[in-house]
Amino acid sequence: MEYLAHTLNLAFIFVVLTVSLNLILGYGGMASMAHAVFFCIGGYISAIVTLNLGCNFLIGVLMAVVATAAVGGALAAPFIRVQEEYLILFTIAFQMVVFHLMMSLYNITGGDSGIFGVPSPRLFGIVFDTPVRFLPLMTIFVIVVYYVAFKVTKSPFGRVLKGIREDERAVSSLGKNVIQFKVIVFMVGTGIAAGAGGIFAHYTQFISPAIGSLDESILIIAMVVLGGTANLWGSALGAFLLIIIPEILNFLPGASDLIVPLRGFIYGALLIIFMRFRPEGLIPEYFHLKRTERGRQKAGISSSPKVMDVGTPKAYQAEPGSEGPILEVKGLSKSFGGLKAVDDFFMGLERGKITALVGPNGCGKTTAFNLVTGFLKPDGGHIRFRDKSITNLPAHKMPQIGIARSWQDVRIFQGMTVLDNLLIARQNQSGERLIKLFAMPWQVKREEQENRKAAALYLNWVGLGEKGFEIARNLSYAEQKLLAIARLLTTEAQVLLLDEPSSGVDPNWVEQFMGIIRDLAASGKTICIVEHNLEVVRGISDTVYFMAEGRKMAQGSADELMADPKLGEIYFGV
Amino acid sequence: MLITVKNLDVGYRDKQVVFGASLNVDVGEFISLIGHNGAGKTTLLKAVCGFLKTEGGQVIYKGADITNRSPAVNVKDGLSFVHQEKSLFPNLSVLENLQLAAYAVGKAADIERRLKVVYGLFPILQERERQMADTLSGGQQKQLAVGMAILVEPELLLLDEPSLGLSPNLVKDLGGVLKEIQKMGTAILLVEQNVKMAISLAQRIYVMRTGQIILEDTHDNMMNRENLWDLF
Amino acid sequence: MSLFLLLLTRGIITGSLYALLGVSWGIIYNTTRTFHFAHGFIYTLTSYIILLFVGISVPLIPSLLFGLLAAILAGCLVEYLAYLPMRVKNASQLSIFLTAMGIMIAGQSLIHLIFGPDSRPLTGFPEHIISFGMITFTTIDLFTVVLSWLVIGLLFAFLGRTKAGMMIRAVSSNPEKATFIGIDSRKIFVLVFGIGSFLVGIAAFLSTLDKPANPHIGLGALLISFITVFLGGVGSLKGAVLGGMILGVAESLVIIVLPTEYKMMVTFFILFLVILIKPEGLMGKKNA
Amino acid sequence: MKKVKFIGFMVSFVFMLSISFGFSADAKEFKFGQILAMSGSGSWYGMTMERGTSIAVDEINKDGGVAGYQFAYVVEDHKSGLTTPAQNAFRKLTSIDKVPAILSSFSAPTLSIMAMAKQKNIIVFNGGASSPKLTNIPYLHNTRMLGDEILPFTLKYLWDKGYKTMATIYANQTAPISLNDAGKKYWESLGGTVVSEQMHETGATDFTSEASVIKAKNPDIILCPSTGLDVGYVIKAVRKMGIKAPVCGTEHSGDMEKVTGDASEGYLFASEFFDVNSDDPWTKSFVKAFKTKFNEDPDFYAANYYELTYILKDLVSRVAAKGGDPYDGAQLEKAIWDDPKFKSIYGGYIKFNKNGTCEKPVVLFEIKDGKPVIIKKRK
Repeated sequence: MEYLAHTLNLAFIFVVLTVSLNLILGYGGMASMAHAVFFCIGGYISAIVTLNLGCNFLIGVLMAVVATAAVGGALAAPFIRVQEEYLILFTIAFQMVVFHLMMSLYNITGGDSGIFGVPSPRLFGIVFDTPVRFLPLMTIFVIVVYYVAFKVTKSPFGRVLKGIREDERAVSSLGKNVIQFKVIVFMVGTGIAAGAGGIFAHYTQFISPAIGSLDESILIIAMVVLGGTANLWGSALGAFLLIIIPEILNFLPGASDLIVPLRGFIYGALLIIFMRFRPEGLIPEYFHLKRTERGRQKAGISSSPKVMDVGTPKAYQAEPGSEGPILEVKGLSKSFGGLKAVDDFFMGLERGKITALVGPNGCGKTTAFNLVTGFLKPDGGHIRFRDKSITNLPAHKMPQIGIARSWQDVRIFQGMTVLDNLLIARQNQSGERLIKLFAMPWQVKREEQENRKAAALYLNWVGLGEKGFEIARNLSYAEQKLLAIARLLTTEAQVLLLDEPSSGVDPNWVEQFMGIIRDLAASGKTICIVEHNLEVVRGISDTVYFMAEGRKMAQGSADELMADPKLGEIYFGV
Repeated sequence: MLITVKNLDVGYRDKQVVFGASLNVDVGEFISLIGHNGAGKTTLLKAVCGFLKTEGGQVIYKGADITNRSPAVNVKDGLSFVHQEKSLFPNLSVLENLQLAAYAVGKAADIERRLKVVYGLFPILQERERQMADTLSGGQQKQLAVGMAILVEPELLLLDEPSLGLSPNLVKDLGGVLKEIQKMGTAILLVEQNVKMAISLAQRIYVMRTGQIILEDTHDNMMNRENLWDLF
Repeated sequence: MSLFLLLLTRGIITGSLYALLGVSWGIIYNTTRTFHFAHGFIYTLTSYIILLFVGISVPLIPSLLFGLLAAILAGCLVEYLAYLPMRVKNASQLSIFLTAMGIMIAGQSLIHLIFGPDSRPLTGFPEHIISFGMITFTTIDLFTVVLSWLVIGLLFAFLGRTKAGMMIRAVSSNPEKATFIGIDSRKIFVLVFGIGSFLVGIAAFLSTLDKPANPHIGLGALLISFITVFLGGVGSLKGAVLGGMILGVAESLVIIVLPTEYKMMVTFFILFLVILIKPEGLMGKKNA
Repeated sequence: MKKVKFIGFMVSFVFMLSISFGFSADAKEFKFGQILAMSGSGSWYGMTMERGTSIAVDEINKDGGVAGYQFAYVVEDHKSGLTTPAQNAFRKLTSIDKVPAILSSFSAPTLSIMAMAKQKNIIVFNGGASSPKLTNIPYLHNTRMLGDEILPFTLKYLWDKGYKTMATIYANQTAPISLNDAGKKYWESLGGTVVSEQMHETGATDFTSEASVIKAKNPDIILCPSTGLDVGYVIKAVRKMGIKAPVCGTEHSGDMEKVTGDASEGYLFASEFFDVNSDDPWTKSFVKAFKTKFNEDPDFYAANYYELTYILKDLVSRVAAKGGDPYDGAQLEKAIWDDPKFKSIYGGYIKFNKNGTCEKPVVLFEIKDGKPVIIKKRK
C-alpha cells in the first residue's frame, strides 16, 4: 500500500526531526527555531556529495551528519551563553539568512526548483526506490536514532544535561563544563536532523530549500511541544499527529484549497491550548516515578541497612601532607567598575583546619570566595594549590583538582533523585563522554556501579541513606542542606569552601551542622567558610581572617580578633 | 502600640528564615532591628509590610490585623517602606518619581506642600528635579528613595539598610534626617547593618540571630554594653 | 550620487514605517517583556477589517477607525485571555512565546479561511507621483512618512506628559516598586497592548494603501517590528525608532554594494551581528 | 487517554483509505490526476485550470465517454509551488487513485515528481509552467509554449520600434533566471545593450529600490520575466518611480491586475493566444460552455487544461482501439507518437516535439485599460 507507506515514511522522517529537536530543546534547554534549516542543509550535502562523487548514499548521509554537526557546533558556541529570548531571536535570524541564501545560490542549490534526480538509496544491489521498499530502511533509521537518543539522555551524560536545566552554576561548581555539554547536545541534535535530511533527499530523489523554511521549523517545534518536551516517546506522538491530521483532511471531498489554512488553524489552536492547559505536552517527562523505579534495580543497592554500612569513606584518611598551607592566596585583587571589591588580599588554608572569613557587609568576602573557586577572574594576584598555580582556572576545573564549593542557597537539583544529585558530583565519568558512552559501554556500566557505591557511602554518612531514591524536592530544607554537603563530599575534593553553611537553618540544627563541619576537618578535609553568624565562627573556626574594604585587616583566633576594639569599630560602624 | 508583631514565621518555599519573631513599635517611636547578615531582619521587615507571605503569627497595626495585607493597601494606610535597592524608577525623573509616590496614596492634591517638606529635608533633590533618577549618585538615590517614602506622610516608616553603600559622613547625614523625620511624628522601624548608628538613633533595639529575636533592650543599656560580638 | 539620494529617500520612507512598527512592538515588549509574536496577526487583522468595511463601500477614514478599533480590541483580548493567565502561572518565556506563535498561526489561517488567499488592494487614496528632479515619490509615500512620525511623536508626548504615560514608564522601569505604590500592572499591561496594537494598526493601514493585503503579510511586519526593537536596544523606544530608520535605509542602500537578491538577508544579518556583538542593542542598557 | 485518541486517528485514517479504495476499484472509469495550485499565492491558477478540465470531462461523459470509459479526475494541491506536498499528492494519486496520467503545473512541483513518474510509468502533462528546465524529461510533455521560445517574439517587436537599451529584473527562480538569460542573449544578438540586470527575492513586494537603480540607468525598455504577483509589484514600483519605459514579461493574470491597478497600462507580454472570439466551432462551444458555467471568458490556462483533457481522451481511445490498457501510462506515452498532432482548442493543431515541447500559435498582448489586447500574431 504505497500511499500509506509513503505517509509512514514521511511521519518517520518527522519523528526523527522531532526527537532530534527534543534533544536540543527538551534536554539541552535551548529553543532552536532553525531546525528545518539543518534538515535541509543535510539533504543538500548528501545530495550534492552523492551526485558529484557518485558514492553510496550512506556515505553522503554520513558526510551530511558530520558536516552539519560541525556547522551546528560552530553556531552554538557563541550563542549558547545568551538568554532565552535572544536565543529564539538568534536562531530565527540564522533560519532566515540561510533559507534566503539557499534560495539565492541557485547554481549550487538549484534555487526554488531544487536539485532533481538525487539517486535512490541502494544497498547490496537492492534499490529502495518505492515507499514500500523504503519503509524497512526508514524503520531501521528511526530505531537507530531512538537508540542514540536514549543512550544520550538516559546516561551520566543525560544526567548532567538534566542538572544543567535545573541549575547551571551548580553543575559547573561540580566540575562539569556546562558550555561544552550544551554545544555537544546541540551538535548531536543538528547532526541527526541532517541525517534525516539526507535520507529524505534520497528517498524522494529530490531536494529543494522549501523544506528548510521557517514554517517547517515552527511545525517541528510545535510537534515537540505537543508531544511533550524531554520525552522521546512524546516526540513520536507529536510528529504523527501533525503529519496524519492534514493527510486525513486531504480526504475531505473538495476541501483541497482549505487544507493549508485548516491545518494551520488546527496546530495553531493546539499550540495555544497545550501551552495554556498542558504545557508539559501529551506525554510529560515522568522523570520521578519511572526513573527512580528503574534506578532501584540498576543501583544494586537497596535501602536496606546491610548494604548501606559500607565502611568509612576513603576521604577519611587524612592525606600525608607536605608542610605549609594547601591553598594559598597572594595579593589577590578584583574590582568592578571603579570599586575595588577585593584589594591585595592574602590568605592561606592549613591542611585539616577550618578557616573563616568574616567582616562587615561589602567587605569582599564573597568576592574573594568566588575568586578562589574560579567563578570570578582575578585582576591580579596568585592562587596556589598544592604549590601549583591555579590562578585563572575556570570554575569547572576546580573540583577536578580537589577544590569544591557549596552554595548559600543549597542549589541542589530539586527535580532529581537524591542519588542522582550525588552521582552528578563524581569527577571524570566516562559516561559523560559520548565517545566512551558508545565505544565502551561496559566500562561506563562498571564505573556507574562504583560511583553508586561511593554515593551511597556519603549519603549514609550524612544520614540520608534511607532517602536515596526520594526526589530532592521532597526533602526538608535541613535535609537538603545535608544533601548539599554529601554532594560536596562526593566530589572527593580535598578543600571545601562553604558559603554560609548555617544560613536558613533552623536554630536547633545549627549545632548539628557545626558538628558535621568539625568532623570533616577532623577527617583531614581543609575547610574555608564565609559565615555571618559569629556564634558559628567562634564555635568551629581555627583561624579567622577579618576583611574590610577588600583587604585582610587581621588574622587569628576568633577570640583574639573580637578582643580588638579597632575591628569592633569597623564591624559595628561608628 | 502602633504596630505589634506576634511570633511571626516567614520563609521562602520550604526554607524558613524567621522563627516566631515578635516586636512592637509605639506611635512616633524609633526602633532599630540589628543582627548578623542572613539573620532574617529584612525578611521580617518585608513580611510585616506584606511583601512576603507569613506562615504563622500575626501583624496588628492600629488595632487591626493586617497580616499578609498587600503592600499597596498598607502604604495607603500609612505604612511606608524603603527597599534596600530598586526602590525608585531609574528611567524617570526625580520629580516624576516623587509624583508617582504621591499618586500611590491618591493625595496628589496637596503635592506641592508635601514636595516642600521633602525638598526641605533633601535640598539636592530640588536642584536635580528634572534629572533621571539613575543619573543620581548613590547617596542622592537613597535620599530620593526616603523622600518618596515620606512623601506619603506615613505613620510608620520601615527602612531596610538605608546606609548600605554610603560613605561614613553620608551615613551621618542620613541619621540626622531620620531623626528629623521622627520629630515630624513618624514612627520608624530601622533595619541596619551599621550597628552603632542603629543603636545611637533608636529608643529601643531588637537583636536577631539565625531567625530569632534573641534580645530586646533600651538605647542606654545597648550604649553601655562593653562589646556586641556575642550578639552576632 | 543622484541614485544614492534616490535610494536614501526610499530608505527614509521605508524606515519611517519600520520605526512605527518598532515602537508598536517595543512599547509592548519593554513594558511586559512578552515576546508578542501574535503582533503580526493583529497587523493582518487590521488590514482585513479595513478592507471589509471599504468593501461594503464605507469611506476610507471610518473604515480605518473600525480597523483600529478591532486592532485595539484584539490586542487587549490576546493579553487578557492568553498571556495574563500564563504569567500568573509564571510560565516560561518559551511557552508564552509558543502561545503567541499559536495565536499568530491560527489567526492568519482563520483569515485565510474566511477571506481566501488572494491579495486584496485597498483603493480610495489619491496616488500621484511627486518628483524633484531625480527624487521621486508618491503621495502615499509622503502620507506614510508624515503619519508615521506624527503618530510616533504623539506616542512620545503621551508617555512623557500624561499620567497614564508616566505609569507605563514606571511599570516598565521597576515593576515591583510600581505595584508597591499601588499601580495595577495588569491594567497597565492591557493598556500597553491596546496602544501597541493601535500603532501596528496604523502601520498596517499605511502599507495596505501601498500594497494589497494577503493573509501572510503579518509575518514580515512582525519580524521587522521585533528586529528593530532588539537592534535599537530593549527598554528604549528611541532605540526602536533609530533601529527602524537604520534598517530601512540599510535595506535600500545595500543595493549599491550587494546583488539585490540579498536584500532580505541584510536585515537578518544585521540582527545576527548585533546579538553577537552588542546584545543589549544600540541604545539599550547592559542590564536591560 | 491521549494514546486512545491517537489510535483513533490511525483507525479513521486507515478507514478513509479503504473507502477511497472502493471508489478507485470502480470498473470502466478512466481516472486521471491533477496536481495544481489549489491554495497559497497561486491558487488563482489552480482554480481556472480545474475549471477547464471540469468542462472537458463533463462534455466527454455527456456523450458517453470514450471506448466505454467514463472520465473522472482527482485534484491535489501543491500549495502554489511546494515540492513535498506535490510528492505526497503524486504518491496518493498513483497508489490510491491508481491514475496513469497526471496534469501538473508550476516548475518546481512538476520537476519534483518526474523521477517517480518515470519509475512508475506515469505520463505527465504540464499546461501551466513555462520553465525551460521542463524540456527533455521522459514522460513529461508541455502544452504551454516555454518562455524562451516566446520571449524573442516580444523583444523583436520592441526592437523594431527602435528601442536600444534594456534593463532586466527577475525573480531568483528557475524560470525567470533562464528566461532572463534567454532574453538578454537575444536582445544582444539584435544589437541592443543590457544596462542593468537585477535579481530579486521571490515573493518580495517592495521593489522601489530596484526601480531606483533602473531609473538611474534610464533604459528604453524593462524586461521582467518573473511570475505570479512579483511582476505586478515590479510594474507598480517602476511606475511609482515615474519611469515611463515600456515593461514586458511573460505572465499576466487577473490576480496580478489587483496589485498593479492601472499601473499595468501598456505592459507587454507574449503568450499562447486563446482567442475567445475565434470562429472555430470547437473554440466557440468551449467558450460558450465556460461562460454559461462560470459567467466569464476562459483564459488560456483554462483552455490548456481543457485541451489536455481531450488529448488524454484521444490517447485513451488510441490505446483502447489497440486493445491495450489505458491505465498503463507507458502505453499512453507510446500512443502519443502514433501521431504527435492533436486537435487544438486554439484552432488548428498542436504538435508535440520529442523534447517535450510543443508548437502553438503565439501572440503579443498589450494591456489597454486593464484588458490584454492583441497587437501582433505569430503562426
